[in-house]
Amino acid sequence: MSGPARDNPRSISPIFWLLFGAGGMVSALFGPALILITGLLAPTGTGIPESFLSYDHALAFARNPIGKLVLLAVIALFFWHGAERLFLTLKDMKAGPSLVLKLGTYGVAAAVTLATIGLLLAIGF
Amino acid sequence: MNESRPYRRPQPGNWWAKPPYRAYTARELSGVAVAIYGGVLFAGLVSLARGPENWAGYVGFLKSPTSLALHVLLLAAVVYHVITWFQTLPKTMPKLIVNGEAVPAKKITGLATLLAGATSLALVLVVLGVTR
Amino acid sequence: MEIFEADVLIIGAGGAGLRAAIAATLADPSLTIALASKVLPMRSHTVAAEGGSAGVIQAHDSLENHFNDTVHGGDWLCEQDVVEYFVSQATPELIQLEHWGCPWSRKPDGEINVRAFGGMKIERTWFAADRSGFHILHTLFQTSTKYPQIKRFDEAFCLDLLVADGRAQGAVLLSPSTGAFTTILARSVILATGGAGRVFRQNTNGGIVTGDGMALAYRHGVPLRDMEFVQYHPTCMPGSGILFSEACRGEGGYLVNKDGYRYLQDYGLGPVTTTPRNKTMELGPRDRLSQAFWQEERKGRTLTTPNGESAVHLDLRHLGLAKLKERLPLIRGLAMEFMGIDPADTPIPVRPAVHYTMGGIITDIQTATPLAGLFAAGECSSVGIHGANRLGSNSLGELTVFGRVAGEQAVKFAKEAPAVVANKLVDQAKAAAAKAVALRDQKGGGERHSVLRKEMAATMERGCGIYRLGTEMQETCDKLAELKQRAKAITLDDHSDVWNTDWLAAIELGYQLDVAQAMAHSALERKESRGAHQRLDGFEKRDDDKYLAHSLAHYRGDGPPEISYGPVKITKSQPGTRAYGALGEQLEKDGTHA
Amino acid sequence: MPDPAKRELRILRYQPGVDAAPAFGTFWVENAENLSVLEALQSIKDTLDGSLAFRWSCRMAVCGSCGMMINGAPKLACSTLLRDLPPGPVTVEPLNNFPIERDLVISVGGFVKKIESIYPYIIPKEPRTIAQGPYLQTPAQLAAYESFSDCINCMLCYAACPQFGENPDFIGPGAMALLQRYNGDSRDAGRQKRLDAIHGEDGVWSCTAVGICSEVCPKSVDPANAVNQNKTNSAFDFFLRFLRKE
Ligand SMILES: Cc1cc2nc3c(=O)[nH]c(=O)nc-3n(C[C@H](O)[C@H](O)[C@H](O)COP(=O)(O)OP(=O)(O)OC[C@H]3O[C@@H](n4cnc5c(N)ncnc54)[C@H](O)[C@@H]3O)c2cc1C
Ligand code: SF4
Ligand code: F3S
Ligand code: FES
Repeated sequence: MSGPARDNPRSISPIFWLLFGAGGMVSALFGPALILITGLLAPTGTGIPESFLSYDHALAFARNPIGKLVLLAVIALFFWHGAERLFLTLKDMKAGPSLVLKLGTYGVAAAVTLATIGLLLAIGF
Repeated sequence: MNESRPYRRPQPGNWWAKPPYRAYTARELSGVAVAIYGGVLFAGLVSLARGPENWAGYVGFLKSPTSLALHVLLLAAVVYHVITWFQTLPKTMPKLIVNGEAVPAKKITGLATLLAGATSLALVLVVLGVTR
Repeated sequence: MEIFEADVLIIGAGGAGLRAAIAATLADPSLTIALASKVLPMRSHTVAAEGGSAGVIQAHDSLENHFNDTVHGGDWLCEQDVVEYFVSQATPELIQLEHWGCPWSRKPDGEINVRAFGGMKIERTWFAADRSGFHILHTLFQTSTKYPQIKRFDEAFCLDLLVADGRAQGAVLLSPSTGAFTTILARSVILATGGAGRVFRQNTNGGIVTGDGMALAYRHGVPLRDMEFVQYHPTCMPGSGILFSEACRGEGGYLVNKDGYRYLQDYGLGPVTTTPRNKTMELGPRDRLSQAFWQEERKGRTLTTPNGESAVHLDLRHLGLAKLKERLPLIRGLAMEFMGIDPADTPIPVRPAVHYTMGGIITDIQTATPLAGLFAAGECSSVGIHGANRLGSNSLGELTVFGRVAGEQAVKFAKEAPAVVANKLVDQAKAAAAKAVALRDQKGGGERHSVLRKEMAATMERGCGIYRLGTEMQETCDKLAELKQRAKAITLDDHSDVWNTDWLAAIELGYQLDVAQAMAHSALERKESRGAHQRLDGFEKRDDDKYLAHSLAHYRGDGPPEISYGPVKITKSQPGTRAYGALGEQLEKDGTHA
Repeated sequence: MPDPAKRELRILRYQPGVDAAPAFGTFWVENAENLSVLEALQSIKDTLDGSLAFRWSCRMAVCGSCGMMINGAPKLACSTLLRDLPPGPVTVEPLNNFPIERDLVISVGGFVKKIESIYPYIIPKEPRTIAQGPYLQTPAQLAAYESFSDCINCMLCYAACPQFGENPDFIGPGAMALLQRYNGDSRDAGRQKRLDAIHGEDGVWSCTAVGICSEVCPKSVDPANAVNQNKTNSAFDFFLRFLRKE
């Protein structure tokens, strides 16, 4: 009896949700390993040589097109993942007006994404 | 004739902090750890772009006890994220039918978690192997 | 008072009412169909039916078999032309439900699966696990939402029919959520209000099964037919009466007494077999099985449950966990949830409880009642297919076959009928509303209706039970007369209008007492034993000379009903011996019963 | 000395026009060991206070009428036995997140509208006549939607879902289970129509995958799957619609 399709504008949530999902999946599959490698094994030199964290090595990685893609994917998607979850939780907590919350979460993720692209381009090939 | 006057009981504002919703809130916040780690990497990228000195400072930070402690915490949070992520996975996909019966969610979660363990392990081993 | 004008009004949104509504709107999409129900449609008691619905589908089966099983099962008190029509339409209706999405259980190749049922010679019961009624009801309800012409009045309680110029032309409804009344004017009316099992103490029925429609028609002069025939289902939960479907036995369950003995073999239902054999042992008809229980109880061979009820054991252990999970998941769930018993490793205590009213509002094969413009379908009606005893899985089929007929016939009538006379009807509606309000507000003798209800249920169980005695039936009749008097002077705890369920229950009690009287008096008058009506006071035999006839109870206001008799339509099956087990097979071979 | 066979029930009462706000009333029921919460309420109504209002019918956990909060959790009163609850008083409240009409009776109209809004009927792929007989549907095809067809519309999932608590217009878990029941049916071709019905903020996008809906469901329907699976479907549809030719 009620016409569902009427008055039923399509939500743009899918955009954020898909980015969130992609970030969630990448972090679920590789997150623990990445943290272990870059945050614990490499800095302490456990099983990984000093040279791993050398400037040249890092720069070479960031200049490699595949390396660039990996960095972009990991940094941007991780931010989008966190942004979605933080936004929804803050909304649950009624922490502030929706627009402010959106700027503080999705806004940050978008800014970081753009910045990452900029930096990766600036670093050169 | 009286009109009916339904009474609305609002949901308490802090429902998210109370059981049974507390676990859900914790799950959501574990996702924020993922972004924090993304932030650590992003900081590295900024340092890298700024040149070797800046990078050295970044590496110095990574080696600091603060950073190590932070990463241990992040690791714990992300492992929680991994576990809950795959608990949610069966909800987001169509029912898997094998031999005419729906595969139980627990099984899907179990298999996917194992798979995630394997991919992470593989990545660590590859890095360890390549850098040796 | 709000007034709503419809072309066809349907009271009751269970299986029969919903099927009627869809049929009516398909018959003429330009008409407005009002569909009223005192609960949300999906709460209607059709939801509780477990076992399934009969319809011939296997190649080695035939309509004739279904006809014969039904007529024998009904102890020849069936309208045979109606049965013939019913069996021919049952399968098409089941296919229609399938097209509407009913999730029937399937064979591995995707074809419809069927199971065995009591009193049926060949497996022909379509089932959706053991939630058949649930799925039929939800399928019909959901399908009905496709048609905006069906204007639903959910949670609208019918107080009375509106009758003028000898014609039913609407009804007055009470909305529990506001206490407001609505008059529905319609050119034809269908009653589909379900059974009346709640007049008994232990029963398988939901709380809403209070015979409302039967009483409404009856009070307007429509006779109730064959009301003495009340079916006891042999396998119910002692105490609550919750049903364990006949499908338990169809799938191969055993009934054993306290000694672990399959006692049915002592009551003409043998020979004993380990796998289910149609029309034998546990797959005998319900009346016979319930009667065997009664005998066992007298012989002291039943067990006693913690709440003091006697019981026998329904043993499903040999079916194995896998089969129980696939075929009888609801049954297993009920046993575990309500009794803490897993039938996979423990037998379930069960006993008979009232299950179904074979009789009801008299209708012809077109579902028309003697009151012009009034039609009836489903358990509230007596269209004539069940006779003295209904076979399991014939009722769900009845809902769809005769629900459809009622919908179509009511449309036909509505299109030919003159316009309604609004003034007269609205006055009637106002009077009915005023009467209801008076009951709500009266300061009577202070007695609660719940007290009367308990006494009614107890006296019905005693006088109109599995076996009956003239003296006890007389006592029941007397008791009901007394209760009717006391009911006039009850006092409610609640005098408000919003969700005054105290009030609704008091009105329902009035309906129940009228229906109970029709049952008890019809029973007292039938001096023979047939189907579900078994006497032990010198009338143990069937008496075709005098009683191959339908009883008709006529409402006489405050006084007792008047009982008369009407003819039974016999076409191709002459009354024979109703036998099951080995004797049944022998007779069938000899051609003694068709 | 407290009688062990007696049990205290604290029931939230509300009568519109009389009470400004709901408040608890206390009742003691006899012989509590063998009673379900529903039977306890019935005995209170029959013997102590006939004005107590609650819905019930089948008393066998299949009609979906008797959902209420029992000790704070949404349950069917008829299949919750007092002896299975921890000792001490039992609190009984109307289902959370719904307007209370009276005592334990909540408004159901909004839920019914939601059900009606998602085309809850077969929109046939290939229409068939009765003479053509039933469609074929293998047990595997049945299993693909069977659990969703078991929903008894009891609304316990709505009482548990905090997002429905925040947004009463959210289509919610139960109606989504019904939607998936038809989308998953091999006889049906209405998927797109139904996806269009739920692509808004009040459709699937109000769900944050809390998942409690599935935990409280008395019939193991798994409505959280229905909602979140369709979040995936709706998300892909957001982009794929540009590729669809209409
Ligand atoms: C536990 C159980 C199991 C069963 N299993 C089977 C089985 O396996 N196979 C089989 O064939 N049969 C079975 N039956 C019998 C069968 O289910 C019923 O006979 C049938 O469902 C009745 O359907 P109905 O549409 O006539 O009435 P119901 O489904 O009872 O519907 C009655 C409708 O009338 C409405 N109503 C009543 N009074 C009023 C009023 N005063 N005002 C407004 N509305 C009113 C109600 O709200 C409801 O919508 C079973 C019965 C029970 C109790
Ligand atoms: S999904 Fe489960 S909890 Fe929700 S309405 Fe359906 S049966 Fe009830
Ligand atoms: S609890 Fe609510 S938020 Fe989604 S998963 Fe269930 S509908
Ligand atoms: S009374 Fe039907 S579900 Fe509880």
